[in-house]
Amino acid sequence: MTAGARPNVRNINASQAIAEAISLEMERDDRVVMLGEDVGRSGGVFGSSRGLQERFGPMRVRDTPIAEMSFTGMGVGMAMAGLRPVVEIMFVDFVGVCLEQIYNAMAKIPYMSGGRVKIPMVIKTAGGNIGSAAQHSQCLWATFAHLPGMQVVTPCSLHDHKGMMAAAIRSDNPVIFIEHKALLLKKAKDFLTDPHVPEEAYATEIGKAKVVRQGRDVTLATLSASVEYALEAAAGLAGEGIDVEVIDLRSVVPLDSETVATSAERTGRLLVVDEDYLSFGLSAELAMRVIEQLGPSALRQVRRHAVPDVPIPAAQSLEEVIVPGPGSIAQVLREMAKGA
Amino acid sequence: MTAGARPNVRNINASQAIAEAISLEMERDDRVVMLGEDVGRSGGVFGSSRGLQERFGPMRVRDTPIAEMSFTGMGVGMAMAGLRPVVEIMFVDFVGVCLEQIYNAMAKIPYMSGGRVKIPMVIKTAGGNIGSAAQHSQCLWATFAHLPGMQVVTPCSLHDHKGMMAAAIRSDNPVIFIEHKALLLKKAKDFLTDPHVPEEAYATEIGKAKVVRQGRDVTLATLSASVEYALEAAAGLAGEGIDVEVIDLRSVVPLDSETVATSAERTGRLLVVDEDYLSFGLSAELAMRVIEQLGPSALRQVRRHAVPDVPIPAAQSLEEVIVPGPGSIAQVLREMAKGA
Amino acid sequence: MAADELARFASMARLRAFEEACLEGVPTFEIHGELHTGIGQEAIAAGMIAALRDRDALVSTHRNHMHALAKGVNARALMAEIFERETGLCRGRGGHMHPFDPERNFSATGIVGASLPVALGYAYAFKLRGEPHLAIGVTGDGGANHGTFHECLNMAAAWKLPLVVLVENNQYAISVRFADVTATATIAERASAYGAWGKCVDGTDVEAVETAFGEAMEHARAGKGPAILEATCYRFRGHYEGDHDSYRPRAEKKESRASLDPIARYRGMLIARGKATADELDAISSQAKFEMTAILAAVRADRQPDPSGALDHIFAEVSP
Amino acid sequence: MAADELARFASMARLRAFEEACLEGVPTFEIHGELHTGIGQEAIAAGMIAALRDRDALVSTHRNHMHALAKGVNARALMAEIFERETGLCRGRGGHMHPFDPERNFSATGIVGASLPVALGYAYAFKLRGEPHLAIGVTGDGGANHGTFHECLNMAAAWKLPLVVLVENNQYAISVRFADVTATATIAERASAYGAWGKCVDGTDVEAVETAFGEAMEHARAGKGPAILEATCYRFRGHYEGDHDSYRPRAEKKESRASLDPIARYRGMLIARGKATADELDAISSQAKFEMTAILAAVRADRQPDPSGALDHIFAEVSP
Ligand SMILES: Cc1ncc(C[n+]2csc(CCOP(=O)(O)OP(=O)(O)O)c2C)c(N)n1
Ligand SMILES: Cc1ncc(C[n+]2csc(CCOP(=O)(O)OP(=O)(O)O)c2C)c(N)n1
Ligand SMILES: [Mg+2]
Ligand SMILES: [Mg+2]
Repeated sequence: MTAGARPNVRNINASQAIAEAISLEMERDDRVVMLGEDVGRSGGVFGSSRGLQERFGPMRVRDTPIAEMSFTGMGVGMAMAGLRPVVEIMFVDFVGVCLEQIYNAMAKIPYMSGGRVKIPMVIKTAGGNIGSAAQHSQCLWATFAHLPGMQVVTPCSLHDHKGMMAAAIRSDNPVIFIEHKALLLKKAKDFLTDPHVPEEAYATEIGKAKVVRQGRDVTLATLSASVEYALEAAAGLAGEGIDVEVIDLRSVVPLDSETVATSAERTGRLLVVDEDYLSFGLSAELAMRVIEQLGPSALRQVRRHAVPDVPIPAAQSLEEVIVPGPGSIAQVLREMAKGA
Repeated sequence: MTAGARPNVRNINASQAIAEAISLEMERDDRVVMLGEDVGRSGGVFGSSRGLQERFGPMRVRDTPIAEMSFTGMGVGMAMAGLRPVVEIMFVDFVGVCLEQIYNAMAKIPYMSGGRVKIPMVIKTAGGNIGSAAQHSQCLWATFAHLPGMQVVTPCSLHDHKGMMAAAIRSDNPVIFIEHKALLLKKAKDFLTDPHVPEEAYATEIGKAKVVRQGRDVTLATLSASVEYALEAAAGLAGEGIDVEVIDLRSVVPLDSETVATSAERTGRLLVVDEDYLSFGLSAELAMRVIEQLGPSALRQVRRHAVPDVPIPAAQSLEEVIVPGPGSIAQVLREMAKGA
Repeated sequence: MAADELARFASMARLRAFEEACLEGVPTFEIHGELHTGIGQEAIAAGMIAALRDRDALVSTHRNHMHALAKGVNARALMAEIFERETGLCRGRGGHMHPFDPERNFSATGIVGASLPVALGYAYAFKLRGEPHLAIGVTGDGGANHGTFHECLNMAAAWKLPLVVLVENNQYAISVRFADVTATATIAERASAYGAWGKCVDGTDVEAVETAFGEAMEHARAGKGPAILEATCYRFRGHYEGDHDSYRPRAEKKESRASLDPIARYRGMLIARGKATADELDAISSQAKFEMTAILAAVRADRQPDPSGALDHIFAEVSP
Repeated sequence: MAADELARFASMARLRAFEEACLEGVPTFEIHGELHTGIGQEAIAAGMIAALRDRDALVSTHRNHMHALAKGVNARALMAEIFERETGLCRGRGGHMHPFDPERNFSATGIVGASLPVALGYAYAFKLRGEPHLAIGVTGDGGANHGTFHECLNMAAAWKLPLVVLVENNQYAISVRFADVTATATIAERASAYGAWGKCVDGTDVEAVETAFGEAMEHARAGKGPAILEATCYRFRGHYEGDHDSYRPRAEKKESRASLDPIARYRGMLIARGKATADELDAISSQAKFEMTAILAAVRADRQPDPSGALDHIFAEVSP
């Protein structure tokens, strides 16, 4: 099931895949620059920009002070000046100090300028739960997705980490690239999704979901690390005779609800799993789009499984019951399979 | 239809109703303080704190510099020190510079402290479209609602403006109180919803939706200024034989989906109207909750009518086709009434 | 230098005439949102013209029209944008707080504190590419109390970026008095906290502004890091059109309009110096008025954007 | 004053022993998130104890344990919180970056730049109510480059609020060197931009810190507005446990640990002064270690929070 056995698969982690993508893009295009806290000398707290400053120098790979509002706005100015900045906000939880420049400037300037100004800018940031409590565990992709003008990319597979980072950098649109901390340090051999990362430059189209496991009984749509959890759950349930189709959404904006609807129409059951907060988020939006596409009575069951509108607690005993994982996902799938 | 004719109705606007509520609460409880830009000497850019500084002095009604991140955090510190701050963020669009203190501190401290610390704090802010383009027209209630730990109040009627501000101040919970610029300066006589504002102090329970017009054919759920637009549309359609039930949600968190579901079960048709952005927002959340409550096939039609994921344009000709108003609401209702 | 002197005067006259033309759009609802003008503050923008180069970047605020004109943005396109027309700088999408002119490296924002970071980005790009251009970030006195002032000056100084921070200190942030919310008597004296160049100048004296702005630009151009130029002034109208403006004492407003009008002051100076007669200067003012009235008439004949285009320009490419 | 001297030494020994006890929870995953300790920076927290009063407010950062202990937070409850136990200060909900002790007016935040605003709120409340308490906001050198530093000092100075800003300058924000991203040689010299009191002190000398912190507190107590006390130091371990820390030169780390250990320094001073023998001081250290080992053992016997309570405490009242 895992990649350990496969030849041709480098046993790198997602951080390395990302660093490789950025490096290749910086080589291809000298307008690409990177800035953020600890991205330079340290190579990123998760190593996802390792080696870049040595290679491209401190002007193109800039360690910043802790001043996100200003260096995010600096990214906007750089983009207007003709550069293609990759701005790292270390953890997505910190976005509250600089959302302003992201949603009122970066995301709106293309429209506000009547199409005269492009902002080819990437915000690269890490989300997800690995035990870091309320202020360092959030996902927040729906926070960005609610605000118009930015694409929101949330890769899971190693292959996508490299390809979608390249696509984000090449895109003329503002892109939020949300990594999952648990994937950043996960190695190819431990991935259930595509661990194959070609050494050469490639870009993966943004906006297409992918069926990563075919199944008859339930359609499970999810993203980021939860795709791995879902595959783990699905593999376990196969033994119980429950056949789950798993879809990796890969981006939240654009949201490929068509692929999900096609599957859900066939299975009649839709489960959306989301490590972000439950309410006013991805789960309702995706389910509603599917319902809008198929009509209200096309589905026998729709369920949402997400963080139940509670800050992430520090204690592992609490975190485990709050955050969707393979066990809780399997439980919901079992209930659905039993139902109508 | 309007209040002009009614006796006992003071012809005040929503700003005055709010100022009156704050004033009465400051009188009742000397822990209540207010701070923000222009709230003091000027009495608020919309007049919703007029007279308070004269009455309670500059220490309790504090004009701040333009430093939202710090004075919002100051509110958090004040609340921890035993005060009950009302912090004004002039326009909700500016929240990008201070969301940090709102969602990571104010909203999470009660939980993070294991219930040891209460944050009785109100963020008072104005949203909505009155022609002010991309950076001064947003609603953003779903942005707050997605993030756990705060109640999100969005009054429409004059009566609620006063009563819900009082309730917000008396609440031990963090509350986001989102005004609509078009209502702040609208006078009692022009309101379709309850314009009666008793002079004495009163608090209106937060969390209960209200059926403001009964009807058979379609359930229309909305909030803030759109309730007025919906009532206008519904009145017009009555002549065309379309009978619309209009529900004023009044708060986004808590979201009283029960009241909506009860109505929608009867009419079989649900329309959610939202002046906030369409995707990843209120419209999908509410519709999904109703579907979850009633089952996927209870509704014949579900529709969402909201700002179509585009920054608000400056030109009136564009704004008019982007923002739901009485005309566009009526159009959607007509389509729904014609359908199944 | 009579030519320069008359040119300066003409610049100020043009700026004011432009703003006055804009005022016409408010009662007619052609400008259906709010409008902030810089009337009374003309000497600052006019004083920048001499030192500004075409590729220099200027990032302004909600009160940006005069900076745009100083940067060479086309007055017709700017006014059309303010009047929400399809012929506007941004096809009517941006409006008066959000004009963007990529050819002139001019932009603005309606969010206080948001201008300096963007200017810093330009400054960084210029240095990275070894270009000789400078970036100017404008802020009001109110905006100078925002955290970005600190963050941007610190970064610009640590990295020796060619950034000039121009502070238009009109003593008020809407109703909030500068002295009530500011620790120091001037903004310029904060320069020491960043090892930056700093100066506070009478912003109603166009020649003083021109000289000081030239010095600030020279400092930044020399690779010595950022400069803070504070120019004091008084806003002659409400914060925005429609502002009750009752927070400023009547007497203060009256006196300030009388004593701090940069155009009247310069007019007096030029006549006193014998550089021009009252009639000559009035002719310049009339000419400016004539130009802007003509532009206004042309703009008024332009169409509003076609509603069918309301969803254009959200993304650069069609999403795949 | 030998008693004070020994007490100071004992405080530092306790602080270090506490942090060392915490380290035990990392390899066992009892602390399953990250952990930031203040080892090497003990003289700063210890130097604050003498001037801190019970109702003074202290708002700290991600590196907060020692400030909590200095403020009198119960060590057992704090360690239990760090170890994610139901007996913790916050019932295991907050964790090591978010301890809240309302009785001691102590709190912290994991967000850099977010501590000073909250401290400012306490300072305002104290002034409003005419109380004699002071508010202390802690930040690192990295946090001092955040915009809130500017905003809060400006407000505190404009309104003469009793705020002391304590800057722990350990020369690094994770891997980013202070000098690479800061315009001035010290943070304290920024005081002039706010008319504030400012001093930079050797933060590895506990007596120097105590004296300077006392002065800062006196300044704030006298109603003269904010004080900035910068204390230089060196972080002995990685930014967090597990940090590769390869961004700091090996030699620098070695030398700093040798020359900048506040406990070793004070030990040497006290022996040189003849205030205590090596054995006496070692006994104090052992006693501290003993105390914290006992607390650790007790904490380890405590339960993790019951999963059934995961949704408690989101709202104060049941929503109507
Ligand atoms: C972050 C933010 N807060 C508040 C506002 C509302 N606002 C617009 S202009 C202004 C006052 C600005 O004062 P100043 O910087 O002195 O500029 P002036 O208007 O005097 O030219 C305020 C508070 C805003 N646009 N953005
Ligand atoms: C707004 C924000 N940005 C970034 C971080 C990540 N982060 C945590 S601690 C830290 C470095 C802080 O440096 P400093 O203030 O000097 O404190 P020190 O760790 O050296 O004690 C960073 C960048 C954060 N928590 N919050
Ligand atoms: Mg001003
Ligand atoms: Mg540090």
